[in-house]
Amino acid sequence: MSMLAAGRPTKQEENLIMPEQTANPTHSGNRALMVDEPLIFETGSPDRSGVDLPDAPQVESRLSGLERTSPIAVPGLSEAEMVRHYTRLSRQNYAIDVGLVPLGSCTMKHNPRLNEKMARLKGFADIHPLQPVESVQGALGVINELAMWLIKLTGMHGVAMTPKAGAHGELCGILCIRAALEARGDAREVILVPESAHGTNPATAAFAGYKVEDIPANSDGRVDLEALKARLGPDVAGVMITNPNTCGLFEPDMKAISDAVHEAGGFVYCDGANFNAIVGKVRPGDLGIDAMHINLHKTFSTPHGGGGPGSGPVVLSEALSPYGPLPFTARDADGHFRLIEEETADEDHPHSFGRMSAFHGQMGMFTRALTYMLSHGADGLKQVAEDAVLNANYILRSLEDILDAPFAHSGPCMHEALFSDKGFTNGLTTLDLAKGMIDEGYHPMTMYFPLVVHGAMLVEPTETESKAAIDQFIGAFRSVAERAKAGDERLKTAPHFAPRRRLDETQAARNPKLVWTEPEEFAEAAE
Amino acid sequence: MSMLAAGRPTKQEENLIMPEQTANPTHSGNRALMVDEPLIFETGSPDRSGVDLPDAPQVESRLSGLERTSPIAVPGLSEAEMVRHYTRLSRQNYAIDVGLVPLGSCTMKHNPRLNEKMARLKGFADIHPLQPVESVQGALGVINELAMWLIKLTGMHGVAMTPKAGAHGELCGILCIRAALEARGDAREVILVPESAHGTNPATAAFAGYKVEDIPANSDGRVDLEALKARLGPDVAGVMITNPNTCGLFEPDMKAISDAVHEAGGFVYCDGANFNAIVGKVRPGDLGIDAMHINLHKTFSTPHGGGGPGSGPVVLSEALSPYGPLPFTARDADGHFRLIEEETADEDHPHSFGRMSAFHGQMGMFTRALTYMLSHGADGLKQVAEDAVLNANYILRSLEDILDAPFAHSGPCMHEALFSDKGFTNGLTTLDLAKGMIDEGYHPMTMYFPLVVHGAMLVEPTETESKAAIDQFIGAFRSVAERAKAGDERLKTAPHFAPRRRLDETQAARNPKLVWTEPEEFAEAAE
Amino acid sequence: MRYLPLTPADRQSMLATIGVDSIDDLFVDVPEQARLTGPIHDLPMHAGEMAVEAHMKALAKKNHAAGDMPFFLGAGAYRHHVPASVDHIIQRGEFLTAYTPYQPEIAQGTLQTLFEFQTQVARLFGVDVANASMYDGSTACWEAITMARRITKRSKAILSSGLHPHYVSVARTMAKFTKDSLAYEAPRVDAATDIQSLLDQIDDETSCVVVQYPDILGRIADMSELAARAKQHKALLIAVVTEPVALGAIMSPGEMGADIVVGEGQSLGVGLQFGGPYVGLFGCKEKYVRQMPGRLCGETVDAEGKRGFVLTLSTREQHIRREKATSNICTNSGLCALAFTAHMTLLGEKGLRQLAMLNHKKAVQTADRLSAISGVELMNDSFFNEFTLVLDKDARPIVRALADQRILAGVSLGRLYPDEEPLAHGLVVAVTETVSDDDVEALATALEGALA
Amino acid sequence: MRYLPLTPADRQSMLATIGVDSIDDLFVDVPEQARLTGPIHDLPMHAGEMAVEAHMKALAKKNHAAGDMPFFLGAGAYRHHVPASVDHIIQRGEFLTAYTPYQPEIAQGTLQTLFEFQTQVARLFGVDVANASMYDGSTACWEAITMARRITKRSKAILSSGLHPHYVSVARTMAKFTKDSLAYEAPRVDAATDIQSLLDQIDDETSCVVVQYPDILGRIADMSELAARAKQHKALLIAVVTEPVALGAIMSPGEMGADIVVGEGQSLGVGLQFGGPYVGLFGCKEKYVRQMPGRLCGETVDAEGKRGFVLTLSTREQHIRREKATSNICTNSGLCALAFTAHMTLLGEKGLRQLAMLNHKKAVQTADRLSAISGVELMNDSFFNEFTLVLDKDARPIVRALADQRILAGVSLGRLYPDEEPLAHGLVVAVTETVSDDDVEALATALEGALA
Ligand SMILES: Cc1ncc(COP(=O)(O)O)c(C=O)c1O
Ligand SMILES: Cc1ncc(COP(=O)(O)O)c(C=O)c1O
Repeated sequence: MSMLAAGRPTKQEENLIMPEQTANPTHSGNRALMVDEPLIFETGSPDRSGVDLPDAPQVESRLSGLERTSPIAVPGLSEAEMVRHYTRLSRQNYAIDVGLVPLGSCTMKHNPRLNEKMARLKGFADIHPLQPVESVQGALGVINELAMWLIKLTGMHGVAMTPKAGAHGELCGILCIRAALEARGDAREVILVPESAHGTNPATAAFAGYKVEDIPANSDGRVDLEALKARLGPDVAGVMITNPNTCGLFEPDMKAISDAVHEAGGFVYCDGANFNAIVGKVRPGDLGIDAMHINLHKTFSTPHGGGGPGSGPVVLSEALSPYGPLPFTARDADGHFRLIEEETADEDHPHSFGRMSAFHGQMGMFTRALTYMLSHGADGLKQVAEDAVLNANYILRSLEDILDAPFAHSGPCMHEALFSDKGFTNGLTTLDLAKGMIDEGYHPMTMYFPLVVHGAMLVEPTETESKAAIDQFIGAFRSVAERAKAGDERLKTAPHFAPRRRLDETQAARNPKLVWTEPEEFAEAAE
Repeated sequence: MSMLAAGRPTKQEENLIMPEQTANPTHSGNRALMVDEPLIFETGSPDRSGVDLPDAPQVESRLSGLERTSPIAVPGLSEAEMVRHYTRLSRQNYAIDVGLVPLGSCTMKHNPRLNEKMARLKGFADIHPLQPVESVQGALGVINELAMWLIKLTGMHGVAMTPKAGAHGELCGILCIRAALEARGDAREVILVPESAHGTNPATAAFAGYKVEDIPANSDGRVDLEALKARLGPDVAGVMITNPNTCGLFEPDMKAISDAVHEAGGFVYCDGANFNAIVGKVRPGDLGIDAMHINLHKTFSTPHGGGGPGSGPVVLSEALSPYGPLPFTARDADGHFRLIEEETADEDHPHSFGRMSAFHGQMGMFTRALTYMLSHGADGLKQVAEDAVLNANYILRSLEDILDAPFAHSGPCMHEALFSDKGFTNGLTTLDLAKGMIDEGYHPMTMYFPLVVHGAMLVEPTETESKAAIDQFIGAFRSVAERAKAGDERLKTAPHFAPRRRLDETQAARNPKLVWTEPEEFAEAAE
Repeated sequence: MRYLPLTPADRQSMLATIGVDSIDDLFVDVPEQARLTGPIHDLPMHAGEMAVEAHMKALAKKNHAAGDMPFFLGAGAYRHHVPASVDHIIQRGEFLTAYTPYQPEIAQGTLQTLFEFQTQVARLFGVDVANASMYDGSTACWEAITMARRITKRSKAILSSGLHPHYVSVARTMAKFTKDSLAYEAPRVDAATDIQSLLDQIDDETSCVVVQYPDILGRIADMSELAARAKQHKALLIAVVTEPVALGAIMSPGEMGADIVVGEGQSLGVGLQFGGPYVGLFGCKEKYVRQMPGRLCGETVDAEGKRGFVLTLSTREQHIRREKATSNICTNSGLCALAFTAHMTLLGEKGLRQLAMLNHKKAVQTADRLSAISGVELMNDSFFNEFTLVLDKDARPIVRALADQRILAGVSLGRLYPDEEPLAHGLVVAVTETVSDDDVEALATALEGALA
Repeated sequence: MRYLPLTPADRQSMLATIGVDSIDDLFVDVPEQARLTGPIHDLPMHAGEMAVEAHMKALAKKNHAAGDMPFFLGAGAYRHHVPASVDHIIQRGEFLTAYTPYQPEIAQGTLQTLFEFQTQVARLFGVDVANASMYDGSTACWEAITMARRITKRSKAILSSGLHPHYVSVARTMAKFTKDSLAYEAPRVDAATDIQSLLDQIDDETSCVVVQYPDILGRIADMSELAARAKQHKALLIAVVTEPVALGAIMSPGEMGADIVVGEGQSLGVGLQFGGPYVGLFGCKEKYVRQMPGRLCGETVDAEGKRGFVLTLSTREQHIRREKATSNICTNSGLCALAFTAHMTLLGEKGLRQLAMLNHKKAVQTADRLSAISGVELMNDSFFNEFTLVLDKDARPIVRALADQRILAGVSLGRLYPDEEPLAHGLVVAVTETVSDDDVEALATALEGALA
């Protein structure tokens, strides 16, 4: 809980008024290394370019008279300007490389640079999805090897590799369930989803044409087994349960839940976003689960990239495997790989529900995830789960005296610690604490999720944070929490030191400006 | 001279007291994205590591009893921590990618990313300097092709490729001169260097065993031809002249100077650090020069890397070429490349003064520079010089009304504009203006160089800055200059917004702490 | 292990702070019988960088990299030269390792980039607005169909025969479950597209017509009439662009009246990558914005009045609206969108137009060269950088045979439409700026050989 | 042109502001006859990325990359595995494109890194202080000799026969002009080093003794006695380390009493790069610090009392002291120093020791395997990761022949000492962690073949 050794002022000025960066005291509007950057539409021009191309051959065009004559109006920059523009913008971002990103449910762990290097090998980066299979045996080999890892780590029967993110994986799993039910002529209509679930769960069920109903939770933050049992029946296609759940707790009754659902003729979908807590420690297959997506961009360290891309392979039980999507990779006894697509599906995979994206899934993420798995090995992955859980419990126990921790009484958490803003005064909320953490040099925790806890703060440190980093984080968190409890007015206007103060989200939504348009004055002047 | 379009506050608070970042108003000491970072010695530990290595084979060691048993005491970090540590540190740097670095004499132009990619091709990056020549024909080809470009661009006779930076190139040139003189039994002892020269010029001459004497300048900031002629004589081995010179001016009498020196039996060394101003426009070979180094890390865009590495090939006249260093590359008629080293030097290059570094020079810079040359071509390089000179003159003329420009009257400048702090009030100096520019989001210009101008400010924008970027720079510069002339007290304590306020250089030198040592308290506690 | 900073001593002291004896005390909620004791069997143990790199390189070597041989594949994924600076930018840790920009004060880098991306896409497509990306073109296409259903409250979509068959498959997969009806049939080998037939099919039950432009066989047709007809029937025109570079040369779908334009953005910045990750582009008319799927970045101001950007209109999205959301998408293709935008910013209008014409003219040259071979006929009378050849033999075995000779000749229609006998002789050949004259000659020679 | 942002319109308006008509008006100071009119003849015109990349790749392909074949070269440049994260760090624009940190308020990133570098080097070498880098090991070695001259005011240096012959050449080149006297003779093929002979040579005129450790033939010898003897005569012991990884296994020169330790840092972080850029390491005892060449980074505080770093003691340097400077060096090897430091930080003491022992034990194994071949004898009784084999034939043609078989077998002494007949059978073989058992077998088999 010590402060940083560097940068501590030798003369302490405790009662100093906090200097806000309320104005631009410089001519340029910049503040030394904090440089504001205009939009490319303001600096670039349609006749500038950062590429040099050879002249086109002198032949007649064959565009059937559809030549684009009107302006496209996308500005260009020289390479020098382009690099500086995006470098400057990048410097306004927080990211794992900059510091702790303790976003609960997001598993923001270190993204190893070897992964990046391997994904860029030309044999992976520069191959076309429709090349003849003989020319992409290595790529199919990667998919197959990764599939094997996922199956062994989860103890499941099969795996669908094409889903492009977690939500797409959920869709895959739900479609498998639906296909399996339809195959037996059972047109069930309801999927049960707990209120604590991630928004993608109900959205996916609806996207696949299901009605969504709630699963009640008990006071420990877990599924209420008896209430669930009571709701099960011939209309229930399945349940979607997150385990470890979004309160950061393991569902101890998981096996009993699965048994009950199966008994009622339904299937069990598990949201595996939180697999990082149990990888190498527990196999979902041993808990009766039928389908579970795995966010490679969480547990298996592929970068989040400011919003994606992700990858969401879905492991499947024996009952659901026949319904998985096309295309997929099969390994012959002689080590040769085949690609199963529509053409041979009738023979090889007759019950598939079909294709869910154009090609073979997120190859660029597969190479990264496989690199990560090979690096850690079975022993390292087990250590990952243990360290992730250790770090989270350490935070939970270090802060439960100052922050309300709604489920801390019920035992240890898994990979994330849940707190709430109960006890904050002067109208301060989770949001204010979050913005205060920004000033402290941290990315805030997940706010207001799960919905079941009022003012929720979900803190997931991951295993790649050192004890020193976590101690500093705890120190800062404690300090801001103390201020929130004391009702410190200045938290309401935090952050004070970020590239921007609080942004007006209401105005953004009320009067959406989603694309840049020439300012009136300019537009007129140009006429 | 407009402000940035983005980031302009809509409510102007003109008379607001400038908020200094005098203290750490946060618990952590951080200020949002401005994160302070301790030393690895404070966070790492000798038993942590960011590498995994296979076990060593089980064999006896043969270290003749010299095993290292005492602690090495170099701390390790996990990869996650290492990446974050250096990422955070990098964010405390200014650089071309962040903004304009108008350092006169330094030619801080954009470093193209294709250069970086080409330098990393395994065929260049992963070859050993002592591989058999048949296995490195491509590498020798790069050296030869680059040499050809340099010769044609300068109109000289030969080129020595091994020097490792500009100063090393100077040494190479001076040694050639000395070897040439000694070959004719002429033991001259003096090198003439103008006061305006870069410090490496006199230092090099001295390092090579010469006495250094001054060349007088005229009031236009140029070599005083008549005074120089008067000083020439049998003791003068040569002159070192910078052209364009360090005041940013072309030496119009260069040819006459060369002729005079040659007539007096001496040689002409030209410091080519400023070649960017004339590349493709003027060939130094046409001016009678005998030797000139070229900083590939200036004119030819190889990155400066926070201080190096550089590369300083030296073009040579016919008279000096025989004395150039070993090893070098020769191209046979059939396109095969030979390496001339000590072994065959007696035949191939009998007058060489010898080897000046272990291997073949800065190969990693050669690949970058050649990539740059091929990208620009002869036409593009000419444009480089023109745009560099245009940008500099634009700055000169945009600021000469507010800042003293000592040689502006004598005509256009070349690639850099020279100003001075004449007219600043209240004790403010060039240093204060420089620090004020930091707050404005700019790297300062070169300060107090050349020495011939009191309070010199040397501004070199380079050709890779856009007009908009230069206009913004001029606006900021003007604003700070106005404050300096008005005697604005707050400039004395600038920068206010950088990661650090002014640093105490006197203390650093008086009581040098050049390596980290365990703080006393810790050291005791550990006992 | 190199990515794990905790030392054994750290772990001990942390357990002590927590107040438990061992790590297993933290896993008490896991039923005894489900807890694994040792590392999972049958999987390798941890390995150093060198060993992992060797393993991955061995796999990579088993693939024919496009850059190592003449290469002519397209059909929804195009090989363009990506400038080195684009990769530099997407490797910036602040972009690469950032989360979704839910905390806008420290995510202006990502947000401003998305705003630039949205504007570029909207302008390229000729529509009012665009979102912050979808997974890829195929999923964006299905999302557009569901969006049209929400807007028109009708569930009958007409898919052009020129739509990429994989996109059709994806739509069919979903439609099976959502009970949307999809009218579609496979394309015919003909220089003319199916515009006329589409015009005839539109009626008052139609929710949308989905047309690929240029289409899977490389053909380009004016969609203006289709847009007008759709409008008459209060149906929407959805245009699908799988090769955005084309829009540097040909009119945008928006200019022709398309209501929604979706596409695959992989051509710019992203690379081939065996099919993913790619980046779905999604634009539409302003009036439909509240029915759009996916994230949207919008302009606003901060507490000091400075311009800034935020994710907005999130009441459309799953994390707010849950089962009522317009889509279930959460993670999208952020970093690919950045790559797209960086590449587009390097190009600018001028560069994009040059690039497009270079592609087109090279394709024209290549088409002429190849169709001069006996046994080869050019189907298209118009095309951008991709055209269909009709061979006098089955194309598929020829493509395979040429691959063995290290020539990647194109995509056979037999691969795309295995069940369509009449298409078996078709070969779709794409020609981008990366194709050299030597490559064309190599292909021509090999084709001559294969057809002789 | 892609790197040049000015448009023709920009240029016109700027010329107008300046008040001239044409760009040539800005070049008036250049005498008419020296002004070129068109682009220089005989050089190509500008070219796009694709074309340039193709050109450079074609050149790169003409080299045998070490990673593509069994590789055993050392002799002053070693092939070690550089972790991927090191290259990521040195590609950060803020490091890559920064200038020398003369404005410390906005250069703390570079400065703190240099401070870490200096500390790591000093600790590795076992000396008090180190500088911020030199060009390479060979130039650092000469700088050390001149520094000893300045300290002792004597100009007679004794160079060990085990010093890298290229380092000797560099010193000789300079000494010719500075009139320093250098005592040196070529090494002998013998398990024993020349320590005894060096001890005998030291006298009261000696400024320094320069000893490489491990030496060019791979031998390791205790320098303690030499240090003591030098001290007696008020001469300095300069140790030269060309393979810093060795110091993870063997005692540091500082521990043995060396006054100045210099070396080549390329082994860590930098890579082979055909010989450059490399990074010269330079450390010494505290008392000599004001005689050191090159830049030094030192700790201080800012106006608020916060710790910070600056370049310091610059009164030693050319930009302040001009002809009285300790050296003419200006630009050094900053980015390579960063790479060194990042790699060393990943290793830490634990990793460095492991790496060193891995190198050593692999070398032992390899030495045994190769010396089992008939016609091959192992010269060394001690070595780190490099040893000398004596073949029963000239080694040089064998190395060339093996290269043609795509095996890079080592450095022949004939290459290093072309004029020394007695060394012609010597082959210096280096074995690092990058060498696999298969590589060793391939070399053994090929050597057997060549010697049969
Ligand atoms: C619990 C949970 N489920 C599902 C998802 C959705 O995954 P994705 O964003 O990859 O679609 C997330 C990710 O945010 C999550 O946290
Ligand atoms: C005019 C001049 N000469 C010489 C040099 C020395 O070059 P280098 O730093 O590459 O040794 C410089 C660079 O700073 C310079 O500006």
